[in-house]
Amino acid sequence: MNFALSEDHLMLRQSARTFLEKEISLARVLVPGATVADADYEANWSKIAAMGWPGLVIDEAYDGLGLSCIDLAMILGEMARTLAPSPFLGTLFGAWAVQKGGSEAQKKALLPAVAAGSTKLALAVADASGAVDPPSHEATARKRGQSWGLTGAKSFVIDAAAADWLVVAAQEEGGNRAFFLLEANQPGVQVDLLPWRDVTRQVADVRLKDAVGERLAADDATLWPWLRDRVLFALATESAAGTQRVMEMTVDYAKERMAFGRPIGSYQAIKHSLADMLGQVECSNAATLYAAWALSENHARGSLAAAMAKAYTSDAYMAVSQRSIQIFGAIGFTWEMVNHLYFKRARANAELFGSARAQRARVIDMVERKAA
Amino acid sequence: MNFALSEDHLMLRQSARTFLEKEISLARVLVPGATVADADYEANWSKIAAMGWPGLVIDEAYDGLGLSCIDLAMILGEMARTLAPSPFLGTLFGAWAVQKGGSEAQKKALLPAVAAGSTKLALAVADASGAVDPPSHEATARKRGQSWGLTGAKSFVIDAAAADWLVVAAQEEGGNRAFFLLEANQPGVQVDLLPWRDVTRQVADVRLKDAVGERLAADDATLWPWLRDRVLFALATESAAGTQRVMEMTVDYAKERMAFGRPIGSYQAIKHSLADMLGQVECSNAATLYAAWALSENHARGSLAAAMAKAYTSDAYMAVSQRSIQIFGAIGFTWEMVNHLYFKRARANAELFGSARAQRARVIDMVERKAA
Amino acid sequence: MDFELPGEDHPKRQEIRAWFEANPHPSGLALAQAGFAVPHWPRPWGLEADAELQLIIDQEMKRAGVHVPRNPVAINNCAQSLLTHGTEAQRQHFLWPALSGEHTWCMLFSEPSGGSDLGNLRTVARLDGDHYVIKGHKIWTSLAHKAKVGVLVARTDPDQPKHKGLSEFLVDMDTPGIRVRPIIDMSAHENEYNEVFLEDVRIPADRLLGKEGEGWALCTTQLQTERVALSRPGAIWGHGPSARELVEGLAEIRALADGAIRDEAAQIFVEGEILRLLACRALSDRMNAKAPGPEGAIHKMLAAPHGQRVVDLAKRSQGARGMIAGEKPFPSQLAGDDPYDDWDYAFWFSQAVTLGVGTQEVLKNVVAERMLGLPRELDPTARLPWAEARRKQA
Amino acid sequence: MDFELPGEDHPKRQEIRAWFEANPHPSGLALAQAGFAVPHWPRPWGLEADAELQLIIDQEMKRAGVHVPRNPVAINNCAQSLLTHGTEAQRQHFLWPALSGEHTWCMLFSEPSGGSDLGNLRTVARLDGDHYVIKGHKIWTSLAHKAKVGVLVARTDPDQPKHKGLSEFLVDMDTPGIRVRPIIDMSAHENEYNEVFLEDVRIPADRLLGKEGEGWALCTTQLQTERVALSRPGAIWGHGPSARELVEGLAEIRALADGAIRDEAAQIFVEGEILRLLACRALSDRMNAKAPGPEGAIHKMLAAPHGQRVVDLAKRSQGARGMIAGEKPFPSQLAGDDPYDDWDYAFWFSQAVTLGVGTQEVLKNVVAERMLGLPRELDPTARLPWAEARRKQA
Repeated sequence: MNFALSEDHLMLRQSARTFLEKEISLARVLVPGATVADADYEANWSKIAAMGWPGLVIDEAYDGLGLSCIDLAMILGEMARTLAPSPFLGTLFGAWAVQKGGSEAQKKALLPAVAAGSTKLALAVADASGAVDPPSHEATARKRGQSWGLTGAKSFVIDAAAADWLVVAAQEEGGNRAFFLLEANQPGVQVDLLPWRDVTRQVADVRLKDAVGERLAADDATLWPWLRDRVLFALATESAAGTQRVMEMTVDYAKERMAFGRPIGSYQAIKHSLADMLGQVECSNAATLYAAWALSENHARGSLAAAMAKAYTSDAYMAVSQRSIQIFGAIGFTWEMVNHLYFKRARANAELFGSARAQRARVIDMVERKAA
Repeated sequence: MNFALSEDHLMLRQSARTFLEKEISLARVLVPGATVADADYEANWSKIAAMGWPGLVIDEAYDGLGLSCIDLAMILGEMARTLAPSPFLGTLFGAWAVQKGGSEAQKKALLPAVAAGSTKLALAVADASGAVDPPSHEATARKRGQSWGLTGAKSFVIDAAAADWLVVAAQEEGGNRAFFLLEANQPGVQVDLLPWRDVTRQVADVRLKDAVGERLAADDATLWPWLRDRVLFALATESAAGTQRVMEMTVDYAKERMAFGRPIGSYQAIKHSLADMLGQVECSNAATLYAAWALSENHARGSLAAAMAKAYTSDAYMAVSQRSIQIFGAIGFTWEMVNHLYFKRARANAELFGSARAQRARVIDMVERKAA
Repeated sequence: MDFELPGEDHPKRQEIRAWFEANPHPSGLALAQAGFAVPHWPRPWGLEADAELQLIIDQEMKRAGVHVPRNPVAINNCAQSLLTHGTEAQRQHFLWPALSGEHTWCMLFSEPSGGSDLGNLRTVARLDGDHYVIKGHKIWTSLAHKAKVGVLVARTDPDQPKHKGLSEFLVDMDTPGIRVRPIIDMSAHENEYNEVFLEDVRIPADRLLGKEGEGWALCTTQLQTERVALSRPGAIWGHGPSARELVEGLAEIRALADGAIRDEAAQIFVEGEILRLLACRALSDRMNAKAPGPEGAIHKMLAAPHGQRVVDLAKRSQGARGMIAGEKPFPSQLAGDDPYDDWDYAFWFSQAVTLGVGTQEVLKNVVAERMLGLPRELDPTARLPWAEARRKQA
Repeated sequence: MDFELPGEDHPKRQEIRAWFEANPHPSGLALAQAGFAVPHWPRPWGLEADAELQLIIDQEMKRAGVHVPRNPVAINNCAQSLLTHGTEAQRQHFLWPALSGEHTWCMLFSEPSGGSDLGNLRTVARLDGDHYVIKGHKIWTSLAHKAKVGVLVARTDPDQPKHKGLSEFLVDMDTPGIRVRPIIDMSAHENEYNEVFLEDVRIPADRLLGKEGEGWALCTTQLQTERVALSRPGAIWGHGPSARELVEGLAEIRALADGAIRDEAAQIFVEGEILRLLACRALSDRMNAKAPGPEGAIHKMLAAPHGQRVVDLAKRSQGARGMIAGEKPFPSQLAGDDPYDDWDYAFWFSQAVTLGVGTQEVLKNVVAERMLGLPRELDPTARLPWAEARRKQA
C-alpha cells in the first residue's frame, strides 16, 4: 500500500506545470467581451499536441503513450490550473469512446491520428436538458446499408466545433441505444457554438439531419458506464486542480493586501476561510486521486469513486472560487481578473454530466445496492 | 400600520421579566443527574398561578384575562428566557382546546378553575412516533351511553403527570376523529414520565384502558388546525425568546473571557458568530410576533405565519444554543452551566409537533395551493 | 402592533392618487416640484412625509406606472447633505436639477488601494488661490459614465489622522482632467461601475461642501442610505427577483417535486418573508420617530446572502442550461424594467451584493461592535498622522 | 500509488496472527512485552514498526478480539517523552506499568482560567529542598479519577515569559493534597473529565521530567498524538459510529426515502469516505518516512465537525424520540465495547469534539498559520514576563 504519488508522477506533474506556465496566457480572455474565440484555443492545441498529450491514454498499439488515469490526472490537473483553453477534453472523451467501444478497424483508422494531434474528437451525449444518465437519445439512427443515417439534436458538446469526428449517442430503430462515429465536416452536421459563460471552454449544440455515420462496435450497456466514470473523473480532476490554484492565489493575495494597517490574511474571518479552503483542497485531491487509482486498476469501486469525486469537487470548486471573489473584494468580480474564469469553470464543470446532487443520488444508490 | 410593540406590551413584558428573574432559579437543575422532579416545577406553578397567568388567554366570561396571542407572547417568551419549569404550557394547550372546542357546559365546568390555577390540563395528540399532522389516533373512543371509553397510547404529552384533566385526540368507532376530555385521576389512565433530555420540561407517555371521558363539542376538522397553529406559535415564541437569552449571555461572556491577553469577543471568529446570532434573533422575533398578530386577528395568513415561525425558530435556536456552547468552550458543555439546558430545550421544541423540515413542507404546500 | 399596510381608503392615499390621475405623465421636474422625489424632506423640496406617507407615495407611483427620477446617488445618498451643510448658492445651483433627474450624480469615494479601509484614501485636494487642485484615482463609481455632478472625498490635510484630514467637494464631471473608464464585471453586462482618474482637476473653492476636515462625517452619513428602505424584497439590493418569484418559478418548471429542492426553496421563502417583516419594522420605527441606527447594517447583512441564495437556486434549477448566457430559468417570468429583473444577469452580478457598500465582513464587525458592544477591531493606523502611517506601511 | 491495504497473505501479518493464535488471551503485560502496546517504539518497549506493520497489528488485534491496554495518555501522548527526556530511573519505574496498563496515566495540563491559552497557566511548583511543592487547580483531566500517575505542567519561574517558565513533572496521584472532582457533562453519562485541586502537594525533586523550563516544549509535543492515526472513521475522535453506519441505519429505518435526508446522508457518506482516504494518506506519509507535520490539525479540523454531522443526522432521524434518554436510533445497531458506540451518548457528548485538544478556532489558526503561512494572531502577552503580564490583565 502507498497512498502517496510516486516520484514519476510528481515529475510528470512538475514538467507539465513548467511547460504550461511558460506557454499558456489568459491575457486575451481577460478583455471584457472576450469569448473562447479569443482564447488561443487552436494555438494552445498545437503546443499541447507537440507535447504528445493527445495520445496520453491511447494504447501504444495505436501510437499513444498508453498511460493510466493517474498519469492523466497529473497533466489534466495542470491544464485545469491554468484553464488552458484547447480542444483537449473533447478529444480525450472521444478517444476513450473509440478505444473502448470501437472495432479494430475504427481504432486503427482514428487513434493514431488523434495521438499525433492531427485529428480532434468530441463526444455528444446530452440533450438540451443536459440529461446524460442514461444518455439522451433525441438523436435516432437509421440503418443505410453498411452505414447509418443520424437525425436529431445534441447539446453541451465540448469542443464540437473543433472536432473532425463526433461520437454521438443515439437510438436505433427498434430502440437499441448505441454510439456512432460521424465525420463532422458533412452536410448533415450543423454545429452552433453556445454563448457559454465559461469562456475558457468551447461548448456547442449539434444538429444532425441524415448525417452519415458508422456504429461503434461495443454495446451502449458496456460502453456508457465505463465512459461515464472516466468523464466524471476527468471533470473532477479539473475541478480539484482549479480549486487548489484558486486557494493558492487567494492565500497570496491575503498576505499582500492591506486593510487598516495589516494584511487581510491576519483577520480571522479571512484566515479561517482560507483554512477551510485548504481542507476542501485536501479532500478534493484525495477523492480525485482515489478515483484515478480505482479506474486505472479497473477496481470494483471505480464507479463509486468517480461519482464521489465529481460530487465533492463540484461543490468544493464552486464554494472556493466564490469565496475567492469575496476575499479579493470588488476587484475580484471584474472581468479583468482571473477569479471569474475559475468561478465559471467551477459552475460549468459542476453541471456538465450531472450535478453534485445527481452524483450523490448515484452514490447512495450504489451504497444501498451493496448493502441490500 | 405599526409593526412595533405597544407601550402596554413592553410593560407587560418588563413586569414578567422582573417577576421571573426574582422568582425563578435553575440552581437545583444544575446539579448533575437532576430531572424535572428537582426543578421546582410545582412551586413555580404556585407563583405563576398567583400572577393570574393560567387565565391569560381564557375569556373573561370564564374568569380569565381574555388577552391576545401578542400579550401571551410577552409572558410566554419571558418564561422561556428563564426556562421556568412549570405545568404552564400543558395547561395552556389544554385551555385552548377546551375554549375553542368545548361545549358551554364543559367550558363552565373547567375554565374558571384553570384560570384560578387550581386545575391543570394537558393535551395528548402524538403517538409514539411523534406524528401529529393529522393527530394520531392510536387511541380509540367507544360510546358508553352519555360518556366515552378510551383505550390506547399517547406519547410526548407535555405536563401530563401534573394535569388534572387530559384532552386526548382519539378515533371514534366508525372512524371520526375527535378530542375527548378525561379526568387524569382514574383507574384507566396511566401516566409514565419519559426520561426527557430537556429536564426543564415534564413530558410523559399516557396509556388509556377503558378510561372514561367526554367528547369535546367541536369537530376535529375545526379544532385541530386552529389548535395546531397556536401550539406551533407557542413553541416558536419559546424558541425565539430562548435564542435571544442565549445570545445575550454569550455576548456577555465573550466580553469578559480573556485569551491571549484580550477578550475572546475581539476575535473575528467569535465576533462574526455573535453578529450572525443577532441576525437569527431579529428574524426569530419578527417571525414570532407576526404569527402572534396573525393569530390574534384570525388573519388568513395565520397558519402560514405559525408554520414559518416554528420552522425558522427551531433551526435558529438549535444553531445559536450549539454555537453558544462552543463559544463558552469546554465549560459550556458541563451540566453545571445553563448552556446545555437551552440546547436541549431548543432541540425538544424543534421536534415537538413537527420539525422545522416538516413545517417547511407545510409552508410550501400552502404557498403552492395559493398559487394554484 | 398592526401588520396591515395603509388601506385603499386611507385619506392620504386618495389625495396622492388624485394627483397622479390629474398628472398621468409627469415630467421629472413636475414630480420633484410636487415633492415626490424626496417626500421626507422639508418643503419646498419635499412634503415632510412620515414613513407611512412615503410608503403610500411609493405604492401609488408604482400603481400609476411612474418612477422617481433615476438619480439614486443624489436622491438616496448625497443631496440631503446640502440642506444642512451646503450654502444657499449650492442648494439653488444643485438641488432642482438633481431632484428632477436633469443632473445625474455619482459618488467619488472608493480608491483602489483602500478596499474596506475607505478612510485611508489617497486622492488629494490642494488649495491654490480660489481653486482646489485635485489629483487622484477613484474606483467603483456607479454612474460616473453618465454623471454631471460628482461628490468627491479627498484629503486636504495629510498631517491629520486619516479620518480627520478629509473634505468633500461637488465636482462638475466635465471639468478638464477627469477621465472615466468603465469597469466590465463578470456578468459581461453594460458596466455598473467605473474608474475615475483625476489629473490636476481645478475646481472653484466654493465647491467645498461644509468645512475642510468634515469629509469623513459627511461621506459616512451619505453611505447610510437615508431614505426609509421600503418593502424591497429583491435579490440584488432590493431590486430584481425575490424569493416569492423563485418559488413560483420553481413550481412552474416542476422543480419542487424534488424533496431536497423543495426544502431548500421553502427555507429561502421563509427567510424572504421574514426579511419583508424586518423591512416593515424599520419603517414602523421611523414612524414611531425612532432614529435610524445600525439596523441598516443588520438588514444588509441578512438580505445580501439571502439574495444570493435566491438567484443561486434559480441558477442551479437550470442545470447545464444555466451556463448559457441570457438563458432564462422560468419561461413565464419575463424581465421588467429593472435590469436586475433578468434572472441570469442578477445571478452573475450577485457576487457584488456582499461586496458593495460594506463587505459582509465589515458589516458583521459593525453589527457586533455597534449593536452588541463587542470590542472594536484594532486599527494601528487610526490615530497616527496619515502621512506618517503611510510611510510606515510602505 | 496503491490504495490497497496489506493483504491476507502479507508475511508480517502471518507472523503477528500466529502470535495471537498462540496467545489467545494475553495479559496486558504479555502484550506490552511482545511490543504490541507501542509497536513503533524502539526495543525492548516496541518493535520499531513502520506504519504498515502498525496497521497490520491493529487489524490482527481487532481480529483476535484483543485490546491494547487502555492507557491512552501514557501510550498515545506522554510516555514516549521518557525515552528521550526521562532518566533511566524514571524509565524503569514508570514505563512497564504504563505500557501494561497497570498504572493509568492522566494529563494535568489545562486550567480554568486558561482555555485555549494553555501557556498562561497559573499552577506553581516551588523547589523546597529536595522536593517541589505544587499549588494550583487543573481541569478537563481525562481519567484523573482512575489514574495512578499524573503528568503535570506547572510554572517554576514566573519571571520568564509565559511559555518559558514551565516545567513538567510525574506525580503520584495518591500524594496528599491532591483532590479529584468529577465533571459531569451535558450527556449525564459517567464523567469523562475531572477537576484536580493541588494544595501544597510535595513531590520528590527527581520527578521533574527533563529540565526546568522545558515544560512547554514537552507538553505541546505530547498533545500531538504521536502514534499514527490509523483508519479510525468514528464520529467521536475516531471512536463510535461512522458515516457508513449512519447510512446503513437510515436505510434500515427507511429514512432515505425522503429526498432531503437522502442527499444529506450521501453528502456525509462522501465526506466520511474522503476522511478515510486522508487518514490512510497520513499513514503512507509515515511509511514514506515523511515527518508528521500540522496535517494532524487539518484532519481534526475536518473530522470533528464531520463527526458532529454524523451523530446529528442520526439524532434528527429519531424525531421527538431522540429526546428520550438512551433511545437508540436504529434497531439493529447495538452498542459495542466502546462507550461512544452508543449513538445517543455519542450525540450528547459530540459537542466536545470541536472543543477538546484545540478548539475548532484554534485549529483553523494553526492550519492557516503553519500550513498556509498566514500572519500569526497577535499575543501581546507572549513576550512579557508572565507575572508582569498577569498584573497588567488584573
